[in-house]
Amino acid sequence: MSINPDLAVKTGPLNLKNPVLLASGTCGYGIELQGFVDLEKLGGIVVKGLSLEPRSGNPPPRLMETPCGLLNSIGLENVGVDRFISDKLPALSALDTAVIVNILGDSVRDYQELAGILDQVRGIDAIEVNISCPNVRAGGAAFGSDPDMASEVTAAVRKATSLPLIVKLSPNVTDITLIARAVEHAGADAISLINTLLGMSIDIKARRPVLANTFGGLSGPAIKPVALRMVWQAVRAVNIPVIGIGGIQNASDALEFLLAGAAAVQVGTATLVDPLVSVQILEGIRMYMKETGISDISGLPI
Amino acid sequence: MSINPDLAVKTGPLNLKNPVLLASGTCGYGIELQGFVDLEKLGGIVVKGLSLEPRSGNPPPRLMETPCGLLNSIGLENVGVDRFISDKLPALSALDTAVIVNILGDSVRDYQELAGILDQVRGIDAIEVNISCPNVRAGGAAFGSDPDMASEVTAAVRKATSLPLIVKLSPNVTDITLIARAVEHAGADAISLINTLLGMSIDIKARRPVLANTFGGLSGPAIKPVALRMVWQAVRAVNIPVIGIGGIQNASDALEFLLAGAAAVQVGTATLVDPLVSVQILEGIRMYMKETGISDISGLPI
Amino acid sequence: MKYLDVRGLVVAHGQVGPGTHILGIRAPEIRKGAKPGQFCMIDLKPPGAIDPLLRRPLSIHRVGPKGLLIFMYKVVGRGTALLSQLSPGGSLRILGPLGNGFRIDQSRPGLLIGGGIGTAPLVFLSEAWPKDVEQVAIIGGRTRADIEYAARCLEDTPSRVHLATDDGSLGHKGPVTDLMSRAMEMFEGRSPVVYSCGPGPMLKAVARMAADFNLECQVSLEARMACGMGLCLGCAVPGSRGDDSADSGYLHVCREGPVFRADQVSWEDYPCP
Amino acid sequence: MKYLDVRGLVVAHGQVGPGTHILGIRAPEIRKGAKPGQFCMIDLKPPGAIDPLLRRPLSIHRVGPKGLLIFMYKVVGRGTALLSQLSPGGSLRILGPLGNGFRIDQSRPGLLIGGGIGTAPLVFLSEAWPKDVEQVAIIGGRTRADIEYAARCLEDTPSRVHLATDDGSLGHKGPVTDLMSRAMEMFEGRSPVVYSCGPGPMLKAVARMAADFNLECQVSLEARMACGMGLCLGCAVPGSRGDDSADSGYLHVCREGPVFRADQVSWEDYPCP
Ligand SMILES: Cc1cc2nc3c(=O)[nH]c(=O)nc-3n(C[C@H](O)[C@H](O)[C@H](O)COP(=O)(O)OP(=O)(O)OC[C@H]3O[C@@H](n4cnc5c(N)ncnc54)[C@H](O)[C@@H]3O)c2cc1C
Ligand SMILES: Cc1cc2nc3c(=O)[nH]c(=O)nc-3n(C[C@H](O)[C@H](O)[C@H](O)COP(=O)(O)OP(=O)(O)OC[C@H]3O[C@@H](n4cnc5c(N)ncnc54)[C@H](O)[C@@H]3O)c2cc1C
Ligand SMILES: Cc1cc2nc3c(=O)[nH]c(=O)nc-3n(C[C@H](O)[C@H](O)[C@H](O)COP(=O)(O)O)c2cc1C
Ligand SMILES: Cc1cc2nc3c(=O)[nH]c(=O)nc-3n(C[C@H](O)[C@H](O)[C@H](O)COP(=O)(O)O)c2cc1C
Ligand code: FES
Ligand code: FES
Repeated sequence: MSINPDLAVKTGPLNLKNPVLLASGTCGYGIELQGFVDLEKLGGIVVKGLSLEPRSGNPPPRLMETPCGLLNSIGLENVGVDRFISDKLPALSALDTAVIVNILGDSVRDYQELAGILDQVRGIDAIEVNISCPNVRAGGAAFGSDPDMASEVTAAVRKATSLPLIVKLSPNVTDITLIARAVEHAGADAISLINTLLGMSIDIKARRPVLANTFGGLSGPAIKPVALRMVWQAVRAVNIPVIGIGGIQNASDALEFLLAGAAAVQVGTATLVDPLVSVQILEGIRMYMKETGISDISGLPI
Repeated sequence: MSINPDLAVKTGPLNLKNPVLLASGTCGYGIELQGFVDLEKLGGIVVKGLSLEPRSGNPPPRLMETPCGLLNSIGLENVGVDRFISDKLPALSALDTAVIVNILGDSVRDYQELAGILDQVRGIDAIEVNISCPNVRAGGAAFGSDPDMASEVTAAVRKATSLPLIVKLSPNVTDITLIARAVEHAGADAISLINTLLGMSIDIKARRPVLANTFGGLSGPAIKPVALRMVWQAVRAVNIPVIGIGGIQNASDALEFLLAGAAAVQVGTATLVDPLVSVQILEGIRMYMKETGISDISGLPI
Repeated sequence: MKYLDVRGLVVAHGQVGPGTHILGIRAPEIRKGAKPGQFCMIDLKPPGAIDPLLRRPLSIHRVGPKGLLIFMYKVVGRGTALLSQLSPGGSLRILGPLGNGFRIDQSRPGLLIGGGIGTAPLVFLSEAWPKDVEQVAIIGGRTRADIEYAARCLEDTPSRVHLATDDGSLGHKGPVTDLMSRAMEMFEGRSPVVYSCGPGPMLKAVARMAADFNLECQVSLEARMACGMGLCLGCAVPGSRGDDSADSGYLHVCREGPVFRADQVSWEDYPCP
Repeated sequence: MKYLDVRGLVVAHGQVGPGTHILGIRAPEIRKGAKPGQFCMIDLKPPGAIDPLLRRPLSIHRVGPKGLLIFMYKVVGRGTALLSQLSPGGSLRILGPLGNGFRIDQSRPGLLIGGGIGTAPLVFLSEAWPKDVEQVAIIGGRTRADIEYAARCLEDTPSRVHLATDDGSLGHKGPVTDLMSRAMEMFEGRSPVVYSCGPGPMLKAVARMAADFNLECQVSLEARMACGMGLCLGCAVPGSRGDDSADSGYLHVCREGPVFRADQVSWEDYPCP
């Protein structure tokens, strides 16, 4: 029996040719990989988080390798939404793959304004809202750490745009299902998770934290079990599509998320180590579907 | 300059000959290691969590290896407090090392009763309260996920015993400092953290979760950055001693926690892989103190 | 506690079947106390590495002179795949001997029943078998290549060996239990003790047939392990020790086993993946 | 994008100093486009392993025939320690050539200044140096053994080589900057371009002295890297490209570097661990 599995995914109002996306912050603005990775094979690209104004990010060191993981404190360095639109988007949107723009802000207003700007721009297929950022007004707690704040941001962005709206959740919470439900009710078309776990590392020779910023976000294979658990919980808590992220290194990892019920996955840290891995993951998913006789991607969830 | 560092630790009312303890659930009842590990070299032993009645634990599979980590769903199998006192404690308390009894329950009453029983028993140096267990009355949310519940358990145990009281925190929370402060105010003499992160794994061939219990606790090097961050935060939030736990594999890892301000550390998963490692960790700490000219363990925190 | 944790030199490592390797490690301290049915926890990581985190349990397949321990293993996952890349001359940390081992009943003939890689510990059992006690072995597998090597090992012992394969490429075509009833005749009325190791479904079938014949049956079980020495309680399988002591409803393979009387195991709940 | 990710055969691997190794990898596709000052990201894990997670950046030390790339590295941590255990005949994934490399100014003499393991890329630079352009090299290190091998490599090039060690065990006793002012005299009034690589404090001192002499100075910087290709923005060092484009206040070593004009770097904030 030779089936040719159908990998097309409908993530809410967003259609993807397949479920493998590149995660924000680990693929630059996409164009850095052009000519090296065949980006048109992928379901989509989530660009580095954009703010209204350019940001410098945190002082170095910004990176630390940990057991099976990576700590980063890039500090959301980005060129700002205007330069993204003028300098990066033209080449990116020319590609036959979904372009998803990740946004971040210090206030609900920032998010809303960003969404409003992006809503007017051609070549963007969806907005992903990164709510792991500190809410400067609310004393610096992350928007994503509280259902009310998460809901407020989501509603504000929802008002500002008719683009498909993905809200990306922070895993540093007691109950991910509360946040997931809150953003669903506030109008998200889909949720993606997880962002990084908050971690740190200490240099015992220098006797100080390794990262200049003290804390950083933990990503990579180390966090996969936590990510998968949260995706499993979120899938069972909401009725909108869930995009699984966290420690996906190979097709088998990606399949764990798809079997847990994720509609699609994002590959983050693995791309940094192995820039071609996303395409291999896609091939591996196709192989698995052939071998198990599953003809449609929607047949994967257990 | 040849210094002989002083490793003795005062953890609240509890005196330890040095800061290296074995973590609950990873050293049986201690006696399993007798004759193999020189337990009297260690600061103390935290025994497997005890309940009022014996518990069977979860059906197998109970274990799954993950990248640099271990998922377990033992389900708190234990012989019950009575058999512990009659069968295990005599040999254990004969050792010249601190015996710390980890307790767990389904209700505040369980905890209180357990503490009351242990309070009457000779040979126990401290009680460690595992508040990562589900509160059966409160719909199954873990005691440790909510400051009020955590505080209630702590206060109840505090009333039932004058033994040194360590409360062991769950990391599956939005803000560890809230829980830390709550149990401090409720009368804890010290806090220990972290317990395991909630995670899961899926068998893509069998198309079902690997663990019979679906979810399990993630431990090992993978979680160290998260553990260290929480210990760092807790140390800065409370005025009682903090015991650091999570992914400690070697002296360098242990030193990161001590430099973060932990008064002592517990070695968990590493003992399962390498039963003699705790003694080596202790030696490594001593070496570091010699090399850096730090003569007293209280001089380690940065 | 008679086990030890040592660094052992790899003195031999080679393939003996499809995905099946034998690994010879020099570890005299462990070799000394080793009994058939016991196992070791082997750390596959190069020094300084932290993943794969856990050691892997492997049964002692044979022992040799100069402190030699031989293991036979199948590549099934990441750990065994990494292990198979190690060259002789390298070294591995090895903890053992662990577990209880088979209890040889000298008063009765032995019927050894092995399936696939489960034959590994039966070779040690057969080689250590008391001279004056009768012994018959039945080895089964999917296909010829799966059992050829183990069968050859056993043929060098006093055991009378019978073979079965699912595809009939070697010996009887069918499961080992087919041969079990036939073998019974060879014991001329005396009840043998069954010593068995192999995949779950096979053990279950063997246990059932042994019960039908009213035979004592010892089975060597597998479970995922973290410590191998009774610290974590991870290696539970459903069953009961059958003594009056507090009974959790679970047996712990590493410490109370890996060898159990078949009637201690709750076969209906036994996970047969 | 002219870089590639390939699996390269390790054809040579040996120690050339205390904790210092050279590693020869056959990777013709990468060799072809490689320029002095570029680097590669090397994956040290055996196939199937996931830790250490990240690749390690290493400068191209030399190139050879048949697609040979040679690296010189110092064992400083877990990754390089694991790497040093790899035998010839093994293979490694290697991504490169990455970064911009040195820009050789053919109109001016070159003054190459290397410190310790930082000499690695200067050997490639010296070997690829245009024949008719004058070149002087200054190599410094803590002690004789640290720089002996690199010095020998350079002595096989047309470069005139001057040595300095902190302990005086080879060449001048003192820092490379001592020799820098003396070397200036050799250029008889013509301003050389400085090409430098080494530890942070040395680069800082070299940059300051170059500024004092009003020399163009190119420095090859290090930063912790995850991707090596501009994806993560992790490899920031304080500085400014100096063009009118949006300026974040940071330079990204992997993509905009690793070679920068010394005046692009904000030395006061430069982390010198
Ligand atoms: C007492 C005992 C004796 C054994 N003796 C042998 C032997 O002689 N030869 C042999 O080939 N195999 C033997 N096994 C099984 C062997 O331990 C597993 O095949 C091996 O651990 C698989 O490791 P992996 O990394 O390749 O597989 P992975 O699936 O990648 O391993 C992931 C995790 O699951 C565990 N695991 C996977 N399969 C099994 C299994 N079948 N049993 C227990 N744990 C498993 C691993 O130990 C590891 O912790 C024995 C198991 C036990 C419990
Ligand atoms: C462009 C560039 C070229 C380099 N060329 C060479 C060379 O030719 N020879 C050589 O010996 N070294 C070179 N280095 C430094 C080399 O990359 C580090 O020594 C090496 O990564 C250390 O790895 P480790 O696992 O042994 O150390 P660990 O400290 O265990 O590494 C932990 C993490 O920190 C990073 N790291 C540690 N030290 C450094 C460092 N000095 N620079 C950058 N990252 C670091 C590692 O890459 C890893 O991600 C270069 C660095 C860069 C950025
Ligand atoms: C270097 C780096 C930068 C990141 N930047 C962003 C970002 O700008 N916006 C965002 O939403 N997530 C960001 N992330 C989080 C990833 O998109 C992803 O959610 C996380 O790393 C977990 O997936 P992984 O384990 O596959 O990397 C970043 C992650 C890394 C490692
Ligand atoms: C197999 C296993 C069983 C455990 N059982 C308990 C327990 O009974 N009570 C408890 O408080 N913590 C228990 N823990 C948690 C550990 O004590 C420790 O907090 C955690 O594993 C993190 O430390 P580690 O990374 O060093 O293992 C258990 C952990 C493991 C791996
Ligand atoms: S494997 Fe840990 S108790 Fe058996
Ligand atoms: S290392 Fe990733 S951008 Fe430079």
